[in-house]
Amino acid sequence: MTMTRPDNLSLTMIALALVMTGASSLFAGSRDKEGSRRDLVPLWLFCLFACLTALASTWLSFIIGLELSTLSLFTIIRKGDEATSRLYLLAQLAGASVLLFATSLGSSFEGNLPLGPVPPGLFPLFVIGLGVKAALPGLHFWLPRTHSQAPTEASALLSGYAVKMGIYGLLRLVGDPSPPLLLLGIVMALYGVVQALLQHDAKRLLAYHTISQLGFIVAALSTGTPLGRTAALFHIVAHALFKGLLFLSAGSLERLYGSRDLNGLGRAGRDAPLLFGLFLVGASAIAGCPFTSGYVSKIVIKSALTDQGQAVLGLQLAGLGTTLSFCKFGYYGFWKSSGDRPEPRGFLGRQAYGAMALLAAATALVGAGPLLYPLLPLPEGTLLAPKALVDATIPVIAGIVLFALFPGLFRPRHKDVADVENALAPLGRLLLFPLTLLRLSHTGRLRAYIALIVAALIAIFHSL
Amino acid sequence: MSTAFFTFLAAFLVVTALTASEAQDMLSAVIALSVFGVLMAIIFVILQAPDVALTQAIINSGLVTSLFLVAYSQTQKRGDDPDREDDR
Amino acid sequence: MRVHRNLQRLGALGLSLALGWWLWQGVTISPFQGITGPAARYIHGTARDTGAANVVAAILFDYRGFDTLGEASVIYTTVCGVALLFAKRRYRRSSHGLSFIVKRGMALLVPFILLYASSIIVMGHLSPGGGFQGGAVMATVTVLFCVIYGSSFEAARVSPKVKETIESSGALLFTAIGLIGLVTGGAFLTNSAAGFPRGMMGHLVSGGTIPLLNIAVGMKVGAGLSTLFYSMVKILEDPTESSPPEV
Amino acid sequence: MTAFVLWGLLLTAALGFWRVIVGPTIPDRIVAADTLATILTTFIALLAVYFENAVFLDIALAFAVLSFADVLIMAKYFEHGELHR
Amino acid sequence: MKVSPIKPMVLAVALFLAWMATTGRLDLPFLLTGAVIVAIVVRITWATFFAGAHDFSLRGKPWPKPCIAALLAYPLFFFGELLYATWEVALIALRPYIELNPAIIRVDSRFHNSTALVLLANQITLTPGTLTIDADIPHQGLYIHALDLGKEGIDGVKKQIHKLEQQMEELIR
Amino acid sequence: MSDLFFGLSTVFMVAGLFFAFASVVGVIRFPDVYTRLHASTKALSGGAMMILAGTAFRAAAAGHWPAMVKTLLIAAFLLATNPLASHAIARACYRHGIVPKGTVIDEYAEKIRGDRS
Amino acid sequence: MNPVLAIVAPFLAAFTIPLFFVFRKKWVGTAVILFGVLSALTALFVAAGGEAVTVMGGWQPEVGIALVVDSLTTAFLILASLGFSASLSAAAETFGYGPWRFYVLFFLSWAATNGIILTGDLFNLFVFFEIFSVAAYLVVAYPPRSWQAIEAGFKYLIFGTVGALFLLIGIAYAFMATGQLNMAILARVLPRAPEATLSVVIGCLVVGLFIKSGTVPGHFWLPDAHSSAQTPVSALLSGVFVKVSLYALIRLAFLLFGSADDRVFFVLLLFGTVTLCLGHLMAFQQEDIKRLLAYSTVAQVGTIVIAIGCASSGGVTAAVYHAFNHMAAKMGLFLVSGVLAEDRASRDIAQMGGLFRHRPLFVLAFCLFAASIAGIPPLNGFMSKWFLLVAAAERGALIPAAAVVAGTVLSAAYYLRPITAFFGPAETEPPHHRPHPVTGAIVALLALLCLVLALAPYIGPLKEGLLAVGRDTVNGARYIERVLR
Amino acid sequence: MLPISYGTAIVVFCIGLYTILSKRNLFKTVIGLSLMEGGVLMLITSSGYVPGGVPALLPFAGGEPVNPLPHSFTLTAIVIGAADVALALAFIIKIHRRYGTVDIDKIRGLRG
Repeated sequence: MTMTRPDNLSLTMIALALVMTGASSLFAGSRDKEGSRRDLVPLWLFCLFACLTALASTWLSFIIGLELSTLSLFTIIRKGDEATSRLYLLAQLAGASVLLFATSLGSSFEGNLPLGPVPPGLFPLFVIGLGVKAALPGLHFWLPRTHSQAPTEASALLSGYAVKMGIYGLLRLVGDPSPPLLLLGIVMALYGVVQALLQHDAKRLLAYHTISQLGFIVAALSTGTPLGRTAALFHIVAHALFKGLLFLSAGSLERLYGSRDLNGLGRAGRDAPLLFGLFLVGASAIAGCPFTSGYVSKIVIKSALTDQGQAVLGLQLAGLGTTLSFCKFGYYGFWKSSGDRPEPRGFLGRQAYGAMALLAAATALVGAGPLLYPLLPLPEGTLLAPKALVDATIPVIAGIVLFALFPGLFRPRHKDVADVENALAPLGRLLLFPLTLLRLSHTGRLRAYIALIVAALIAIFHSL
Repeated sequence: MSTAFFTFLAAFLVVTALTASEAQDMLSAVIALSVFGVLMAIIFVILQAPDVALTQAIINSGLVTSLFLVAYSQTQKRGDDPDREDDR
Repeated sequence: MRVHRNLQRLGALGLSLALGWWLWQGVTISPFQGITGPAARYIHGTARDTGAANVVAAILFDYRGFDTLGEASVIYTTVCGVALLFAKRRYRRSSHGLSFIVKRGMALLVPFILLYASSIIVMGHLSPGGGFQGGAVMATVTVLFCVIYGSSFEAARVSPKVKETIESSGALLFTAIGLIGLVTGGAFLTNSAAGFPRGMMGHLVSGGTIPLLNIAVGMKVGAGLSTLFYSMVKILEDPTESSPPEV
Repeated sequence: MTAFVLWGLLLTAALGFWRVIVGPTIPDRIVAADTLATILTTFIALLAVYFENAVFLDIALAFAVLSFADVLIMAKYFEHGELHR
Repeated sequence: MKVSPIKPMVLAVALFLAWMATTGRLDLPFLLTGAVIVAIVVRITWATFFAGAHDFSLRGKPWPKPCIAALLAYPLFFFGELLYATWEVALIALRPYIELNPAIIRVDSRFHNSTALVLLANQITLTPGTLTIDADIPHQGLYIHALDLGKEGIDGVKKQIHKLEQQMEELIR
Repeated sequence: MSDLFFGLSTVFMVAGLFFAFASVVGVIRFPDVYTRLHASTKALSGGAMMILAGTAFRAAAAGHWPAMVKTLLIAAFLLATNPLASHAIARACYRHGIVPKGTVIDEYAEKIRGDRS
Repeated sequence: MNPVLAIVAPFLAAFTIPLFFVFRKKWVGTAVILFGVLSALTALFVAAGGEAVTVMGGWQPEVGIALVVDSLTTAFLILASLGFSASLSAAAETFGYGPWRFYVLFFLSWAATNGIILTGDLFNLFVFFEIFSVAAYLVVAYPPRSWQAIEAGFKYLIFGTVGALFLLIGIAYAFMATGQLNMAILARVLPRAPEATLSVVIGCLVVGLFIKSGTVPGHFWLPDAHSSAQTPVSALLSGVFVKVSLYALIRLAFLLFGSADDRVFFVLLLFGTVTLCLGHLMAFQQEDIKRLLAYSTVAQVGTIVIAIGCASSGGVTAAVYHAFNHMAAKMGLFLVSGVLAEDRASRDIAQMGGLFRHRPLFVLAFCLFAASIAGIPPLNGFMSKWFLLVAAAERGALIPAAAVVAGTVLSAAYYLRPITAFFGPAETEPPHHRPHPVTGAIVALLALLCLVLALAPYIGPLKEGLLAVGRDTVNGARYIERVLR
Repeated sequence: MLPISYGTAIVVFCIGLYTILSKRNLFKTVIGLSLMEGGVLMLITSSGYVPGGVPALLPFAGGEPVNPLPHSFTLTAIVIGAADVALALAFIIKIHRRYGTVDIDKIRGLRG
């Protein structure tokens, strides 16, 4: 693997990886005593490989780090659900393979392709390869299922960091403005939100929000400007922190009540008010309430996209949806109480709260930092300008009002909503049918085999 | 050696080969094969290769034909002859 | 069914004809026909290099003796493998045979056939023939024993272990001669350069290692092929064998 | 002269092969094979005369020695249906 | 039973002559090698085929005593018979219509010696119109397939065989 | 002397060819196996002997005595093996149950029956 | 050290073992081990001795049979001796020394393998191929009690014989056109042959080697043989036997075909791609673990053929490197799956649940090897695949490269099935727990080899060696010059 | 004469191939193999023929000798082919013990 002297981007990613892994391992360690030590090993291995990835200087070593981290996450996800982990691994391998193929086209024995912009002919291939990692629309088929079925600490890491590695690659890849990518980002943001609104599984809902937020990031980085890149990076960090927090709180809910279905929850707000508070921090951040990290990052993104009015509009719409769905989550998950709700069965340790508190604190820090100090390359006072405040508040208010007006519209359903992943099984069967035919070709008939050989020989004669 | 003679010999060889290939009965195929071997040896003689002809003669009549017969006799206790026509 | 088979035949015919056509296209007759390349050396240098009268034997056992080692090893492998395939089987023994007339007639002929085989081996470097041919004739004698006198007879004459020993010794003899050449002449299977007598061409003692190698190959092939026959002729069904599912 | 005899022998052999092809029973074929072996042995001996090279007689000798072995094996098989009795 | 060294010597001499015929050379090395090989072959085969305990070996049976004059005259007779047989079969084969009266008959021989019987059987096969099918050695009977009985019937064939027998008796008196 | 041998060889060869041809015609035309065996054994032995004798004379004419001796050896081998082979075939046929066509008398059948019982 | 000793040592073993059996039955085991060590050491010494040319009988290369040691030869000699030693040890543990004939065949195939690798003569190549194949049919058919072994051996035999006939007819045409057999001289004079002759020579040789190596139209024997043979034999087949045929393909392709016609490499690319796809797709559907591994071998053969088809030094480097990697990993896989299948008395993947609890180390080794074969970074399989991809990209062979990349995902998918089963819940306790110390040690060594090979591109001498193999092989003129010096 | 020889060799080769491809009896398969082999042998031997040549036995009596090199190959190839045939027949015996048939289309235990 070829390393390089780290620049700020890499350092940020490394720091993020350390924080996320720390929080996840805290949360994982609190679960139960037996075997938890051994479970921590893959977590920290993941951290190590993630750091290596962030330090890579060529695409090849980037891919190696990527796959290694995929493998270590795979071992964690396996504990949640076997089939899901297989889907995750294969999807990631497929993405990495496309990436590898694209990289090999740009490399030679003398030198590997350096991590950075690539020849334009290879760009689509790279986008596809990284798109599987970063869950671009259509290539996101693995994400919702993986996020929801994985153990909570893995979900947090997945959403918080693993997906960001693909974004990191895109960040390195995109040097010039790329309108198609912008379009993709907007579509992603909207699609994620719409799907999230239709979910009833808490973690699945969060997973679709991940897609939506990734759409924000992709839209930001597709501008190719320094501001856009900064915005993307900032949103990476912010999203990692608050989404980690949200996943951990969803996981806590699951640990407490043994269910992730929003239909079956509703008294956590009174059973565990601290948890509710932490959740509210995360939710407000993701919804972009003023003075949270989400607020800052969205402002920066919008300012990076000032030229594209429609894009900003799309993002605003996505923000509206986000607010709506988190109202739904908060209401049905924590507040809507009725007599027959289940008693808490589990118990949240101090470590779990510590993990969430760590993330909440970090979120707050990230939110407060740019407000206090001019960290970001923005004109002075942009963050606190009334226009920005109004822009950020409109979707939030609108969302809350809408939710209050039409609560029935957003009631969690009892059925999963169709998505690309539902097409996987029929598609697989469709592909498997010719495979069975192929298997029939090995009939055990010696004469047919030899006839085939002779035919091949004649064909070779023809071609020579 | 005149070309016509050689041609006749070659045609004879091809006929024996065809017989070995097409004979319904396995034993007659083996007999045809042994005749084929002898004719090969004769052709080798005409091609001025006495060593090859001797080897072909000995290996063919001494080894291959006997082995065919041995193997054939070992496999005749049960089973059928698949190359017979079905309607027979 | 009938149609299907005819279609198969037609396909087979078509494939064979197509292949044959291509092969016929590839035949070259004029430019290199005849004596080119190493052949000239073989033809003109055999007398000087090896002292053997039979150029083919000189090529087989001297110039390209390594091929012959390989060829003998193919036989060795086959014999070993057939013995392995039919190993650990109770042999059916029988003293039935052909009629008395054939038995007695064969008894009178056997010494002559053995003598003929020996002469083929010994004269390998002077006339057509050599170790393989002689060995094969000897093996044919053993198969005739099996056929004419019944299998128990052959078993009584030469035990498998003796054959095994003869076969291995022949192979070892070949290798040893090669190694002598390596030690004294610098290369494996070196003939006259390693000090083997070249002799007078056309005499029995000529050709250096060639007669010795012929004898080695004769031992190997003769014993080996008779083992092969012997294994294949007498086998009995083994109840422990597994049978495949019905197709 | 020798060429004439060679032609004749070859035609004779070809005629004999007719019996191998059509021979209604297996022993007919065996008999024909025996016939062919003998004819072709003499054929090779004649070839030695034709080429005026005594070396080819060795091949005829080998045939004379071995062709009868084949016929014996065939006869044995035909008599017993198996060879190892 | 003590084996007389003379009997193997007969075989050895025959083999040595055959050796000289196959090699076609009369050099000293060839003769020496021939002697060695002949010795080996005799050593291998004698015990089994000529003095062994098998029913087909010659052990314990009296050897025929050849008579030199008859030995020289016999080939002429033999080849004459062979030629006649050939001629006869050729005539039958080339006749426009083939009409045959084949028969299988038993002929009792006077020979007690089994080798002689075998020789006779082979001889019969090569003589006109007859072909040995089987031999009943203990009872000295031969089963003979006659191509064409002709006018004289079985007796003609038997007469022919006995003539042959007589000829051979002179040979090995 | 040499001319005489040459002439003799020609005569023998042609005669042998005739006999060989006749024997093959016999093999083709005769009605059943046993009669065919007659043709194959006798006529062919005779024919082969004659051709080989012709060869031997030719060798002698060329003064190549080893070749002549070898030819005689071939002839001897043929002569020794041919009756054995045809005897074996005939016996095998009979034991296998192929009945001779149109036989007037069959004394062997009784023996076979006796052997079987 | 004279290269011929690498061939003679196993031959001596094969010829002597029967004598030991006849005279000193108790020494057979010792003799087998001693001869095994001797043969391996001889081959390694020859490999270490550097480049050499020796001619049998002390003639000129044109007249006699030349043995040539160059870098490609060295690489494959090392591969063969590693593979044969590993398989011999495993066989000695599995079978004991009772079936001494098996060891005779084993040593014969070893000698023939070394012969194929060393020889510089086309016909001699054929002869050694024949010994090698005959021994291979028979070791596949050992023990001859199971019907699978017999059927697989027979099918292999028919295939191999047809392949040998094609090889022979190719050699015959080459000889007919030139009158030469030495490969170096042929490389010079063969391009002057007429077009049609050349295409017959190339086509027949290529198809013959396809059959021997298990490339697509001739791959049908391979899964049958691999899945029916005993474990050490399967390991040997996959690890060495297939590679040897590929060695011959590399040698002939660059010496005889390459200078003549570039289209042959297109053919190689085409058939390699088809082989790769077919192997992966068929392996995807197997229930029998050894059959799965066998089809995976087919796919890897396709990979190597693609690498050869790249027709560049990088391609050859990738091919040799991949051959080594596949040898290490696939031998390990076969040995491990043999042990695991023995525990469950079944080769069905579905029956293999919960083996991780009983044989954790073996299962972990299986995972390592599987990851290596599938090409998970940073293991050796990934490295060679990267080399191959770069070579293919340089050649412009995009579709084969894409197929290779897609194969990674497929192979991960089908290797995940047994791995999932191993880690899954146990159905029954294993009936008996036989320790496999020798197999375990070999597996450990192979795993170590995998790791070392993974580092090869970062270890200077090894990397240089690999690149040198590619350079020397592609440069046919250098070979010719060295042989005919 | 040479073109006829080559042509015959190829025709015999193709007959062998046809036999393998079209016949179901295993013995026919082996017969086909040996026919193919015969074709190849004839091809090789013909390639060494010189019109009017004499056998390559010293001293060359009355003419130019033919090329002895292909003869030595043919010898080797004959022996190897015979070994292959022997092995194939042994396998056929074994197969018949298991499957009770020599029909190639019924020997299909290994599939898929």
